[in-house]
Amino acid sequence: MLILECPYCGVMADETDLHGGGEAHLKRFGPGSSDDEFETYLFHRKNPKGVHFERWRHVSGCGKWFHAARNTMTLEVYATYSAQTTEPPQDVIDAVKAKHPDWEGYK
Amino acid sequence: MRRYSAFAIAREAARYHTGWERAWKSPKPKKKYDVVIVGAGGHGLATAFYLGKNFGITNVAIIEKGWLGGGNTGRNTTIIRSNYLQDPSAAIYEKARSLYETMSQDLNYNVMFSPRGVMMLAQTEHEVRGYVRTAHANALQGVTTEFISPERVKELVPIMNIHGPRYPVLGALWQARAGTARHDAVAWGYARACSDMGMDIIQKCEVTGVRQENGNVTGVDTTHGQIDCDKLAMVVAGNAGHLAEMAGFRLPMESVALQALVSEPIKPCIDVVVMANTVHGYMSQSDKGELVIGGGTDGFNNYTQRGSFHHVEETVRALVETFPIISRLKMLRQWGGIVDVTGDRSPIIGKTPLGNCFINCGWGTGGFKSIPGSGWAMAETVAKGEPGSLAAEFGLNRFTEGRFIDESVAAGVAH
Amino acid sequence: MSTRLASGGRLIDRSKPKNFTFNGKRMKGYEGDTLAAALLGEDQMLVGRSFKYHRPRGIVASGAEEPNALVNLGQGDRFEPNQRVTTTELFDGLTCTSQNHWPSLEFDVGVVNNYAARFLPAGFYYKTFMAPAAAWKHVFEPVIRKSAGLGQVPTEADADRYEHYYHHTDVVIIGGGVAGLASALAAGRSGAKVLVMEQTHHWGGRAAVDGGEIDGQSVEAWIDATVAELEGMENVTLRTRMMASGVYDHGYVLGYERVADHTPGDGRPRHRLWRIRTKQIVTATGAIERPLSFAGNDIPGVMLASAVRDYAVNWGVSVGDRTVVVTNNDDGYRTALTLKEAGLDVPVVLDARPEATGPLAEAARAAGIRVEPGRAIAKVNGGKRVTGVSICLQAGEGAALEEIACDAVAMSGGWSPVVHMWSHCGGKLIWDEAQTHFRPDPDRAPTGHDGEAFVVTAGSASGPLDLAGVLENAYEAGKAAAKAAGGKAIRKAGPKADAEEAQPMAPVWIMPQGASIKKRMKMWLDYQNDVKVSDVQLAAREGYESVEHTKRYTTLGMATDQGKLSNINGLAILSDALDQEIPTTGTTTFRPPYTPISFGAIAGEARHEIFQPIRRTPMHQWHEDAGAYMEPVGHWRRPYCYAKPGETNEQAVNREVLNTRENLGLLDASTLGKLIVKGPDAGKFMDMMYTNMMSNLAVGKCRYGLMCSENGFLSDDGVVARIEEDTWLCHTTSGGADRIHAWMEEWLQTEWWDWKVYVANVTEQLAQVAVVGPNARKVLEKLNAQAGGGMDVSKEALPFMQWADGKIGAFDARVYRISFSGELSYEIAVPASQGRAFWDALLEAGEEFGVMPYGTECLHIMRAEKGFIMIGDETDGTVIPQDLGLNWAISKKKEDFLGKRAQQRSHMTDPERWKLVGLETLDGSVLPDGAYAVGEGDNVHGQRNMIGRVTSTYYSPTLKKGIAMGLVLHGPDRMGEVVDFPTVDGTNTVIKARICDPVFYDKDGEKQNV
Amino acid sequence: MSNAVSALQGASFDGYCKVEEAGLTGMITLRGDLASKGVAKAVKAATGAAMPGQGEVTEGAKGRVGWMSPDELLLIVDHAEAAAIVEAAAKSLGDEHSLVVNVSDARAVYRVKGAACREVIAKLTPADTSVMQPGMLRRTRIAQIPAAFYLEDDETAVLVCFRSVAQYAFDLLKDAAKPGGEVW
Repeated sequence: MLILECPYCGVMADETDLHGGGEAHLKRFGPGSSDDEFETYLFHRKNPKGVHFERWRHVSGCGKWFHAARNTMTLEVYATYSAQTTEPPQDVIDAVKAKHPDWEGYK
Repeated sequence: MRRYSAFAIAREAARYHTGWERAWKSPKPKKKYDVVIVGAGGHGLATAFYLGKNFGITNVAIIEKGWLGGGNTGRNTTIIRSNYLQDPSAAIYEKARSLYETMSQDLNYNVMFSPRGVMMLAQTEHEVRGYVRTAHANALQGVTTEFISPERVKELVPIMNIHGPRYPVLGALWQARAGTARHDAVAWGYARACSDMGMDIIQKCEVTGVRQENGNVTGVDTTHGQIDCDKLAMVVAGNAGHLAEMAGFRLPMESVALQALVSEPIKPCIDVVVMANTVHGYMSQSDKGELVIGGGTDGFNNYTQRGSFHHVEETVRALVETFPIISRLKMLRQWGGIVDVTGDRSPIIGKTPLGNCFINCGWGTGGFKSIPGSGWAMAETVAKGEPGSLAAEFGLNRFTEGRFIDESVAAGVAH
Repeated sequence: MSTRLASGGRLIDRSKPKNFTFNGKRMKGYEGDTLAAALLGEDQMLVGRSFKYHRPRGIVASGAEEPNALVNLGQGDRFEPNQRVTTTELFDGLTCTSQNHWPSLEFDVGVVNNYAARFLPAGFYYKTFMAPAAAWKHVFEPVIRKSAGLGQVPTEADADRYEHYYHHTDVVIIGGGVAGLASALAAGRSGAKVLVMEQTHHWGGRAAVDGGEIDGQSVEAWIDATVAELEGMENVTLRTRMMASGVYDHGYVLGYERVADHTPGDGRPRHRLWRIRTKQIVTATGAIERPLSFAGNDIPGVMLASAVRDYAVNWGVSVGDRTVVVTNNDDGYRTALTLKEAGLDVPVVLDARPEATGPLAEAARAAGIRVEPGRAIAKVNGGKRVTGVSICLQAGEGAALEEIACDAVAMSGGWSPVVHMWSHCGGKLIWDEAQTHFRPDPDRAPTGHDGEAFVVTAGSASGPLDLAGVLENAYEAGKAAAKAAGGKAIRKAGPKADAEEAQPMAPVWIMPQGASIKKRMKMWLDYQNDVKVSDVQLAAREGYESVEHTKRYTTLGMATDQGKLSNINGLAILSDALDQEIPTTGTTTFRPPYTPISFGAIAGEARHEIFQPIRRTPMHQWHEDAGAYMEPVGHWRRPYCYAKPGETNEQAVNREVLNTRENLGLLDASTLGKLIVKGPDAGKFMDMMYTNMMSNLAVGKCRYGLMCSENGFLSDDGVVARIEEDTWLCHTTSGGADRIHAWMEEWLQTEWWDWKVYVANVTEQLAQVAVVGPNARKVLEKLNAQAGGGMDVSKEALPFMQWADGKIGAFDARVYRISFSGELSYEIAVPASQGRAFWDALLEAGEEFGVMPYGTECLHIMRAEKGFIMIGDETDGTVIPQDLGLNWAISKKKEDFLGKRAQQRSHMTDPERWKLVGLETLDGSVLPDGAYAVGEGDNVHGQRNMIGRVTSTYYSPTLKKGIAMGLVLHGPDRMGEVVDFPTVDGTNTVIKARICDPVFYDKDGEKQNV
Repeated sequence: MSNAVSALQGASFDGYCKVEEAGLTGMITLRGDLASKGVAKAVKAATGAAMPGQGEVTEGAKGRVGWMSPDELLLIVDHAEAAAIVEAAAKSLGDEHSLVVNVSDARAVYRVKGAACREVIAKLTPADTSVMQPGMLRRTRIAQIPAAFYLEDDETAVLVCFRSVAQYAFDLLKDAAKPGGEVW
């Protein structure tokens, strides 16, 4: 039963107020992309045992999408941040590194 | 292998059961095998069994990071059915179902396959149409199902409230020869038979790397050292993505927690398996008397084998509404397993980008029922180096081509 | 015999007797009794039968760990099986019956299993019942099912109500014993918000039974004073009858409050499930005494030593006149002393340790009790109750030294901390060699959302078993938790007790040490499931070496007590059999709930009418009053048809179709989704969302549009209207409004966040009515005439596929000239608050024009007659617009739209994809829904080759014949060909249907365009 | 308009708190740049209230304004005035990128009155009702539907949900407020 802080509302939102949206920072491939690119975009998902960047929507709250850096083994949430980003911002990276100095970083 | 029978029990009883031999051996790994199978769950063991039985390949190691049968094989709700809509699914699940029918005899181990019948309730007009469609498809696929009336539903399950204030029961898709089996026994029975064929089952042995040369697999590194092989079969759940990464490829798949629970045991009150997809719940009663109840999957990646409680709530309230007499019964235990869900929620069986490395994964919430069929298809794929007809359509290439096997079409998503 | 003592019983009120019945026999207890205490007070030693062998079973414990004493409680709509008597509060009029026997508790036919026990070892069923193959289903399984199970099946729906409650706090303290209270003091003094929950109805746990002093007062007095102090703290909440059922991730705790189990029918909710979010959890859950494994340790009258003591002190109940105590630790002596003090006979204390030198042993000797060190029980005599014991050397093989007559045996095998709450969320354990138990490893606590530990253990749940150690540990735990939760530091000292000296306990896993296999087959580990020492040893011998294998093979710890008494003993036996250390063997996983919780409580308020929300349109009540047959569509309920008295639904539907085509029909279309899309970039956005071009739609016009998923599949459709230069209104399907709204927001927020577009869902702001049929214009004109104004709805002013704002009669309305039926049709939106009034006005004004409301089935038929597709019928998540001949609605000019790239993949452009056509049977009959068309031969799986399927099929009352749509291989190229549809109705017939144009009615669209 | 009715037409229930449907209430969704002067001006004109901060609801002479999301406000006004206010606000915002819509009839509004009003709602929502004070607004869910609530005073909670589930919400609140269900 997760709780995540909605960066827009500033409240700790219960999992039942939220909707998980899978991997964050996907790059959309449209017409003109190769079959491989398109398949990767639609289906190939990071599925790490450990640090994961993902999308959530505060569905019965403000209705906004946000991103979370979360550990899939411990469920620790390092940070939540704006969905209007194409990769995790530095402070989020730092927050993860602070807990896991040997973490390989976002790729 | 000394055969199990009532006679054997009587013989052993005379010496207070001190003479039973091990069901399977626990050898040290050899340096090299023809085939190494990663994962001693139902699917991995079944793959090994049919490699031996159908292809005479017995120089096989099945390696397991935990204890055999300890993944989803030992934590599911044991439903076996084959009333799938799409041709490839119906084919492999029906193959599995028919193998379950004779599994106890084939393995000389009572897996308690109980063809008690599975019904999937239709509670909206839309669901009625979906299930009637499935019944039509099944008839042509050689899967015996029928769409039955609410009255017949009530006859089969007298404790059901078919006039729920919210969703009346409008009928059900009924597969009389579907049912349940004792999940642990399936793994144990296969393990005993594989061990008897001379295969090595190596527990508490975790794969730490996949060795390859010139694009072909040559072996694995494990916590018990390097083990070489000609062919490698990855047959795991909840860890497939991780293994694939070691082998250098990615899978169209995510891992999430799926939950189940049981009630305290009571005397028999429900003789068939009931699945209600509109309200999200399914239930059967084990031979011990527990009501075995399946819940939903979490909406986020998770490897903890713990799920979120609201899924339990959702399932339980659906079942209390459907079976009002259970309200004063009690939940005895809840648990979770990690299931791998693919882009179209159907499994992946076949070759991988790495030569001589084969994969069988992504069974999502439907793994247990498919075990013998999956093992059969995987064994053929490994032995021949190419998928046979059962496996052919489950290859990874379907995601590139857009040739999905989507079962959510007619019948919700629960298994 | 067990009986009520003349005096004593700190928890009962002898001035308040309570009557109850057990198996129909009238009995009496007192307020404050548990059902267990009351039964023992009435000498009811035999209370049930075991699961497998149907052996006689008596009460073993005094709390939640009880494995045996489960009863069928209550009757009728308040009947509950498997109720544990040790956790059931006695109330007046309670009725209960014993379980798992036939015909009676005293004489149970099932006990034949007991005599055959030698042939029924662990896992015997895996080795037999295999031949003949059909026998399992037809013979063996039914017999096993009938003899298994425990409680009876309820026959009625539940009379009670349940509810949930969300609570947010800083610290939750689980357990209200002295440890929990000491933790609460610390946490309370820190100012943190604290909730203390206790599963029984009294505070203080077991400490008062064991005696001693805290801060110079008796334990009992300290408990009272502490509870009073805590009650005086505003930041502390105390709650009894509330068990922590489970600890879940991120500080989520489930509290199971049994509000009215002891006051049935008083109108309160029976159970309340607390869903608690807390920063920190203190588990002050105590410890559970372990049984000892000796032959016959399951005979009624053999009990945990602490339980024997509890019954005497708490409830004034003696479980026997002569009680033999057998122990491997000092604590057992407390029971001997307590019984002696109560004037009861303790013939001997058998101490398995070679010497008994501790102060408690000395006290026992001083009290005149015979103490026998190095001794064990060779065998308990008796059947349905204990009659005596044979004693032997613990170090030997069990040769009887002496027979001692007794009617009860109190056993103590040491204590194990209750680690469930610690473990549920991943807390790890370490093995404590000195106490021979697993205890929480404080360095490996469960971690929460911030990655920090969120559970601390307090008191004996941490390991210490003496009062002084418990208090010190608990107070520190409370302090630590409060600090972690943001409380202030406290200096005030915690409660203290004097340290006691004790002789170390000795691990004793079987008794005697060299017991023969015959004896081991009589040593019970799991009383309820009938798992014996020999069964665990058999599992190990057969290779079921993992603790999980052993558990599953033998069923050890899988009973309703989940192994609270049996697990550690079983692990020890298994470790010994495998010749490995106990920590190497490890434990099985602890899973919620701690003890079983009712399904009713889990379901909470979600019953009957509020099981799930029902969405209602403003006209909903009218439909119900009109007797409409309502169909669930998502959470909505929509009228399927309005059958008149004497009419079948089918007749009603046909009438509605004909009337709408000939006169005037009204459809409540309020459920259709209505989304406003506005902004400078709205046009660009609309072009991405829809397959068609929407940016070039003229203001005032309407256009039918399709939406696809990124995977290319058709997901929704509807009519789009351009409202202003920068504003569009999108209609979605009834089920699609929220989904498509979320879909639009997702793209705007996560992909094109720099686009200036706002979306609002106005679905529920508006009631929408489709006014359909040749008389549609007339009724609107009449309304306008009545009101003396209104908008011009003529063909010229409002042509087909346009919309206008204005008044219809007295109503502010937006009117769309669109048609899903092929008739002259106006879809009119008015504010929802006036929806019902508008509907009424239309019905009244329409009377002279033959107005009738119509339902969803009529809608479906009319659209099928016109060859319009329906999302969910023609589509199923695998269909792309191209399959449905909708290429005209897919823009070729646009570079991109959602789904476009997907539709370029090889399988999507495959000419072999099935395509939409019309189908008409040769005999005019209606094709079965969902039927498949077959081709020649079989596929690779040996399945019949299929070449198409029916997607919609109806009887058309307009055309007086069956009509259908379907997807067929090369369908559009095969017009006029006949295909075969086998039936599944058991007749083995094949229906022949001809492929035709899917538009069956008014192909040129003249009727809608008048 | 005389023939306009609220979803439950003022239904009420006397439990250990009183639950009543508030009747017709004007509600307007305003989406725009909440930092812009134009929005503040339109809000002030419509309600007399100041711009609410995150999680707040403010009160003015003519109505209240709730913070719904970083780009959305809820204006609570007189039902009969709502349409005119929408028009005025839209006009006042002019070319500024924004969206003003009347959602008065898309909602149902309840008052839960009594000392235990927070407790009754706490049976249904995962949000922490104990920290709620007048001036705060929380969007969350009750049981299986989205809802928002705020306090008019310490003993009056106002709860807003969608109109189609008005009956469900009322039944939930009734069930939660039933005598005998007192938690504290």
